[in-house]
Amino acid sequence: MEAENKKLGYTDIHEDVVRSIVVTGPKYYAALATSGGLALLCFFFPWFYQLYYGIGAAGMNHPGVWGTYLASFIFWIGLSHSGTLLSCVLHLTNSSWRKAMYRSAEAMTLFSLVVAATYVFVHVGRPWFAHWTFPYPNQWELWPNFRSPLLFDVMAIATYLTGSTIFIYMGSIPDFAAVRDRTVGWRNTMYSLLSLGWRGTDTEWHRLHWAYTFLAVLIIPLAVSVHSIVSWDFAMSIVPGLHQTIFAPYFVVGAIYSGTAGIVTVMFVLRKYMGFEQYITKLHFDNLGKLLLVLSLLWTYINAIELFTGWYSGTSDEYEQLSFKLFGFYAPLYWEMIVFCAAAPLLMISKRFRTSFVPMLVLSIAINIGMYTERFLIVATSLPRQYLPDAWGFYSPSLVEVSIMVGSFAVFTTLFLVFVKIFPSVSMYEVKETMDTPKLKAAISQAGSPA
Amino acid sequence: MTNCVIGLFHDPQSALVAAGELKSAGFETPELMSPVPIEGVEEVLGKKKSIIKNFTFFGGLIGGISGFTLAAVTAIIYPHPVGGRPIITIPPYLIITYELTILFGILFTVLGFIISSRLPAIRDRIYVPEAAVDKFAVAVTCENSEHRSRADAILNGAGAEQVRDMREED
Amino acid sequence: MPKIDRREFIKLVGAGGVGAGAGFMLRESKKDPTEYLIPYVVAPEDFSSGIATWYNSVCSMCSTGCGISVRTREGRAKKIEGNPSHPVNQGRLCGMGQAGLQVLYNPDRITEPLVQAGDRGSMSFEQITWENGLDQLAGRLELLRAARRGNKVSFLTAGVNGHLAQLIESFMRQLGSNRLLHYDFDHPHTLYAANQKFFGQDHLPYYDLQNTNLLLSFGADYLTNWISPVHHSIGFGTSRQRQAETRGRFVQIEPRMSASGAAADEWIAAIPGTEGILALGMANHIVSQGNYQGADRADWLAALSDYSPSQVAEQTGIPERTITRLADEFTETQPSLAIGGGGAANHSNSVDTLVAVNVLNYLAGNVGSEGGLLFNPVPAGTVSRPHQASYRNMLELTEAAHQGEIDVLIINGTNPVFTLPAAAEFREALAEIPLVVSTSSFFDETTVLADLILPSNSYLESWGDHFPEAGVGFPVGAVSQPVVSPLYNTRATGDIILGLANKIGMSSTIPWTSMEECIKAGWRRIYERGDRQTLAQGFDEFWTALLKAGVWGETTNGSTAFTPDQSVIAGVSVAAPEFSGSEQDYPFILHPYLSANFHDGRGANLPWMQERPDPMTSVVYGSWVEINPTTAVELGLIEGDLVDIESPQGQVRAPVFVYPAIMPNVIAMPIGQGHSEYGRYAKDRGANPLEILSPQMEQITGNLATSATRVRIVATGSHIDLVKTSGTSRDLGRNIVQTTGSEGHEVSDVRLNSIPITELT
Amino acid sequence: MKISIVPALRVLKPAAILVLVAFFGLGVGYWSNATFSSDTSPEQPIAFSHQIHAGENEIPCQYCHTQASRSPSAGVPSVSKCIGCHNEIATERPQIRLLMSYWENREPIPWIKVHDLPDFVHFTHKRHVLAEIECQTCHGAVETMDRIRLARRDIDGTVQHDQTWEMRLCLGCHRENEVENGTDCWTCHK
Amino acid sequence: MSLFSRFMDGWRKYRKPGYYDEFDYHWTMTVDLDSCTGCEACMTACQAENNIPLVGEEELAKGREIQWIRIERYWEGEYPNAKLNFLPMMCQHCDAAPCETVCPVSATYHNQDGLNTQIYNRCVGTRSCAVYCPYEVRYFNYYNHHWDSPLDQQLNPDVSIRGKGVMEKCTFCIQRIREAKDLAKDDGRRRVRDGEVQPACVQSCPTKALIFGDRKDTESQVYQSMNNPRAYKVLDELNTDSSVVYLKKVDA
Repeated sequence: MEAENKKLGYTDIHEDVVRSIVVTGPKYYAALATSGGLALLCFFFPWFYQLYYGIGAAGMNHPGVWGTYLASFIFWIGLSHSGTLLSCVLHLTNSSWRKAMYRSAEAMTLFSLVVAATYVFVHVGRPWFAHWTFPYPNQWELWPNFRSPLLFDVMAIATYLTGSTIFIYMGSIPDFAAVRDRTVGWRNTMYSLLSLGWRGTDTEWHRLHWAYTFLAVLIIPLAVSVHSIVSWDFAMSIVPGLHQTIFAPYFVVGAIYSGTAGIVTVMFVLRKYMGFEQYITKLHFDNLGKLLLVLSLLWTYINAIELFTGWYSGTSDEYEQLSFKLFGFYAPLYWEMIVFCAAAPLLMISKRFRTSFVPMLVLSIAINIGMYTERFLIVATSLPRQYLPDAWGFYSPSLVEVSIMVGSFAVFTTLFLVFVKIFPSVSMYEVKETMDTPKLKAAISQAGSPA
Repeated sequence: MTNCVIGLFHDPQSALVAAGELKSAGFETPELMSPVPIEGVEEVLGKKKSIIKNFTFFGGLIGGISGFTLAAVTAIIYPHPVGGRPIITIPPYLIITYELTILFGILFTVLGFIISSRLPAIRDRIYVPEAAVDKFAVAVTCENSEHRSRADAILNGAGAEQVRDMREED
Repeated sequence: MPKIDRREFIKLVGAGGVGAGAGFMLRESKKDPTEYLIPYVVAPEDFSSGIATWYNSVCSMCSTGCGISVRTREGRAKKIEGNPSHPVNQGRLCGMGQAGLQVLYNPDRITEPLVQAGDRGSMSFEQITWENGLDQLAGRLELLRAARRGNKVSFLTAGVNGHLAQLIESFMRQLGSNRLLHYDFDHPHTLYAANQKFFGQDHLPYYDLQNTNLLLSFGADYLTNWISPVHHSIGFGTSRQRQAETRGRFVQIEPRMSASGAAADEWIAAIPGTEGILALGMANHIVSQGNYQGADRADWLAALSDYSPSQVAEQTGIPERTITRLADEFTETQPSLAIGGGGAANHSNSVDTLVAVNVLNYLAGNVGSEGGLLFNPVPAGTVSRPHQASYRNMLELTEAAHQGEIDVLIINGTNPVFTLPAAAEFREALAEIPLVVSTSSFFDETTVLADLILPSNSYLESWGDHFPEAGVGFPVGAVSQPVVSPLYNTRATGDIILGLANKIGMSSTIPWTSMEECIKAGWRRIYERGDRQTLAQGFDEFWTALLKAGVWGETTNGSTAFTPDQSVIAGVSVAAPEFSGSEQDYPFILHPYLSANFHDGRGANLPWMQERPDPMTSVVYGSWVEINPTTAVELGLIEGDLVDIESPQGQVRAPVFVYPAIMPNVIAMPIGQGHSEYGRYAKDRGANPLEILSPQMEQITGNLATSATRVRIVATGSHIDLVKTSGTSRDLGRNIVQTTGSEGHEVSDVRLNSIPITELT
Repeated sequence: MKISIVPALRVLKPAAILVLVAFFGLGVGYWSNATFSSDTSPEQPIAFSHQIHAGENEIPCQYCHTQASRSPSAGVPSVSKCIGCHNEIATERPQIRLLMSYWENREPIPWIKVHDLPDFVHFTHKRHVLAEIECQTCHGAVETMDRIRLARRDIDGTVQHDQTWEMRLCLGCHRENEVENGTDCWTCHK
Repeated sequence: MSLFSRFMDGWRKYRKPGYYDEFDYHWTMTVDLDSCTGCEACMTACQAENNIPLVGEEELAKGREIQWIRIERYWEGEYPNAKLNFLPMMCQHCDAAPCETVCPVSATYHNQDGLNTQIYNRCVGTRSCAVYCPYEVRYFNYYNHHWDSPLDQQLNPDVSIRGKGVMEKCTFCIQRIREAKDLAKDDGRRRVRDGEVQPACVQSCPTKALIFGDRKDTESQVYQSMNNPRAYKVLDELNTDSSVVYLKKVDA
């Protein structure tokens, strides 16, 4: 990246970031309006209708009691697995290339988690009682059932949400401080509160460094546990096709996989439309590409294992379930998933591919489509085909479900758009760290000094 | 601080040098302000100890214990037999324990940070806006004019771009 | 804050106000609506809120007449269960019987007397008072009676039973009309005829399934709708739950597997209509093998000479060894029993077929022996037998109508427009009749064509009694009492007739003012006739005890020895079945069968029955055509393909259901759907196979040969998803329903011990 | 120059105050509804006084609520029951005249339900009466009420007025007396 | 009872598995597949007793039937040797019920009578129990059902009506069990006699294929029946330890 950053000084980045926050063109408002409107139209209206009518508005039925809502839930949880986790790992291994991109990656984590959390409420039959799943004293003297995988979920996601929020916030305190001085009016107020009166003294830096490191250390195992737990919603059941010991690692890998792909997408967008060409560079895409390649291979492997064990078991239950998945009604989706998530990523073997932006964008989106399909298939192909053939059924999503699924992306976008106007979407101080201008000058001055 | 002298530097090294000289000149430990963490502060101004790790550790401990007790006690005071398992079922409760360990760990770490870094700043403190952008500031308190002139000398000597002193009023 | 300026103050007030409003509404939204406690003005003595009261009565959903006890709470019927002390159903009850509640609470009931304002069929009815309605009818009847032309009145009723039947009879006699017809689609005319012909008895014997060790059922779906299904089910269960060595064995011979076929140990497909021939083939084997050693063996040999198993095998399509094996089993296993019904009893040669079945029973020595076929004593009360109208009688009625010999037609509880084939032209006949009166409480196909509707109560609201005709080996009678007060402005059929009788002035012979009196009087007669010792002291005690138990019976041993005479033996023979429609134009034989859910269609307006999956196919809310898998492949049809079933008489459209247990050249359709009226749940749903039946009759009885119609299948090319609750009805080697050889079979200590029914408590 | 977050806080102060006021208002509104607007002692069609009947004349509860000991529901006395006494007693009082008018028109009296449980709670009076639990334990001191009002005896024994019943009351009592299956949900929720 | 004593109580009672043995009853049902004729009288009885809603054709087409007890059909062989076996399937009230462990709010748990409960008013509607149940006998209310008046007059006041978003399933007619216990108390008996309580399906079964009773009473019919050599449990390999025992069909 020296290539780009040679000419850049501290002030430039400062200017760029501040501009990215303060200066907002009509394009931005247009984007915000569209995504906001879409969110309202496709997510909230259908949801309210469902609240009024009941889950019947969705396409779920007797054997297939879980549907796209759960698939989307897992998808979003998965998406959330890139940012914080990745940036933690990279922070601990302090690899410098992380620094330009991790802020937005963490933001992605945060917002996909928020969307996932909303999906919990969309999914349950009586959302107005969903708070019963939290442990709080009440007059019935009733408490949640801590033996339930779903309760693990509640706990894990709550923790993860808190964790990532705090993580992203702490990381950006110095930047808030920096922006604070350059803004006036309500922004100034907001930032001076957010920055807690940060001054950048050596002590503050020291404390921040350690706190940040400890958080990173805590969040890595958390992130891993979260998706393992999500996978247990399925794996702890005895439904053929869901009852799989491989599921926890499978989900974790899948999660990081889709998450990383998500980052690539976001990187591209930031780079293109927020004018961070100099900070988000080929290097990032290259490294992310390598990571994606590894993940895709892992994912493919586990997928194969799943099929193999299913086939090897030789029981009719597993058999029927597999054959339905591979050759049944939803077979096209399955093979689409294989192409997108197992075959296509192999392109990234070539550096030329990895370092060219548009193809990477396309691929990253393809991967996420494939990953969504995976989650959908898990729900749609196993539940309707369980032990008692007479009770077999068929699940297909209803219009409401589809539109809520689409809408959730709009919600995510909206949140992200708001984010880029509040948070410095590139971590200034860490990018500054990677710059060498002052050091050079220092060397010169020392050379020139008599002492 | 009664009033103090601030030297603005263009690069961390010279700022460090200045800080070091001030310290050795018998001033009380000067304060550096920088847009980025400076490597090697500790060599110059002496080691810093952080109590955050203790917060994290005990937070985690408390979280773990409270997590398990929460699960166990609530399960027993209104027993709902489930799946033929004992009411206190260790494996699932360990997961709850695990999650709460981390949650409390995180929360206490934040607490530790807040306390040890003396943030948020309620009382006014000296501040140099440039230090948030691209300058490196060294602030040192001085009781009297004689001190001040010496500090000036040292700072300038270390190649400060600018030396300003700060009094109560501003 | 130091000092508040005006704008500040307003802001604060605003905020507070908004908050307060929100809080108020929040609390308001959490309130429940006010509820009221409405007490009785005068509390009835047998009522107390929150406590269930049980009333014993009689089920009238089909002609069997099981005893029911109805659970009521706060004066509303909540549940129907079998009456444990009733010997027919012994506390058990079929689904349709339990769905009787939905007859009572059906949203489509007729609530008021109505008169047709527009022309017939235009559903423009106007409300009238009972007085008015009865006057209209009574006036008409009185004129005819006065003019000695009472015979122009025809009373067409469902197979009512007991004293109501008596009442109607005497009413018609008073009118001077002999046009009293009891019409039930499923009435086993041929069975009666066969018994008459062979045993010389004009009522049904008691088929002792409970004690038999081998049941040979020629097409009789005895578990679903043959004569007394619940009683047979109890028998079936008992015989199945006996010790291993004597565990009952059940063999079913029919072209399409019925529920009984599924329950049977062996299911054999015989070409429709050849069941009788098969029976004779077995008889021939029995006699020729010397397993029958009666004095008249020679006659039998002669009579059965041309039914050697080999010949029979050709005609029936059943391998010879199967025939001989069955024949041997039938004689070796004792007691054994052969019954005939269903398709076998509704064919061109049915009487002979059923005679052949009786022959089997005779030759195996099952007649009059326990576990075989016992003769019922004459039922205690009146039964509707003599007036039962066969298809031929109905044709005569329509004919008479066309001749203008019918002025008034009173229809009670039967729906001939639906159950008669279109070829009978009953609908047209109705048009010829000046006054059509219906007492139905539903707008069924017949009732909508009526001029005057005098809606009758549901059976749960009215008095009545029933003497189960199939019987249980001894005389039994049951009283049905109203369990709830009538929901609407309707009257019991009996009361309607009594009302008419009073208006016309028959009080000399029909003295009663209410059905209750009439019933009570009838039972007084029974009481005085029966032997008093076993019964209560005094009629009133008897009566209260009767109402409490809901049933009465006396144990008499009515079984008689029997030997057929020469002529009967000589006359034993079964002609080949005749079908309408040529084989090449109409390659398939249509096999319509009574649906388990709707019986002959009367159940189609009960949502429970509509939603209950069909026992064999799990289809809900519709009808279908059952086709053999190979046939389906040949025709390139899959489940859900819409096809037209065409007979010489017309066509119906229904989706295909590929049915693993039906003969390749036979297609089956359930009766009961395809209503054009009859309430929101039944209307315009499915298809009615009866429409396209050819008007072919069994010659002796004039019974409609329902399974003698040939049809062809024409694919329409369109496809629908058949609504059914079953997913894949094959256990894919998962061993879900496990089976074991009979040796592993042991008693599961269950005995069928019905409460001794003469103790009335 | 110097820095702290205080100025920022100052800026936010008015807004914060507004929010606080609004929340306070919320509380007030809720409370006022609970106290003034929610009618826990509604006007009954006939001003029947438990104080007179159960209190002064000491008529036992089950004299009128006859089914309490044998049925899930205590049962509201039929009009004829009232008439049973009141065609002699206090016939000239206006309220009794009103009662009479109901009786003569053969109309039931539309009493308004005060003590109400959700539909998914299947409480049975029978067991509780047979267990010799005072009616007042749940219904409060009815004999002191001129007009019947919503009341309950709280776990600590104090009579609470205008309080709806809560599950903890049932549970508390069931636990104290160690009722068989007393804490099994299916005991009341079926 | 104080919190502490409650704690100690629970601890003493439920510390180790196998505490089900100390429960008062262990209601059990046996289904004689050899006698079941698939007549579905049980289904109607159940519908009438337990206020099971009418779903309607469209919803049934979507596969949203509600049948606390259903008859499963399994064809064997092809024409002319085709056979049809019926399997009544209702909640198996497993002692090791997968559905219980997964409910986050303990709306379904194992109660003192060895029954697998379903508390409608506690249900949140995650539907996870239906996923975990291998017998697929849990049915979800996808919307508010209604009864065309006056059909609603038939509804059983002893059973709650389930609103939208609530899971429901066979309860072994808990209302009848409670009533029987009530009467037993009136007679001053501690236990319910065998045969005193019969779920609607058992009561109506014309072939007496269903037997219901308390397994702990070794005199009871059901105890005899479940010790029949033909006894087996459906999907026993899943170790759900169900309380519904099936008697093998005999093919002679």
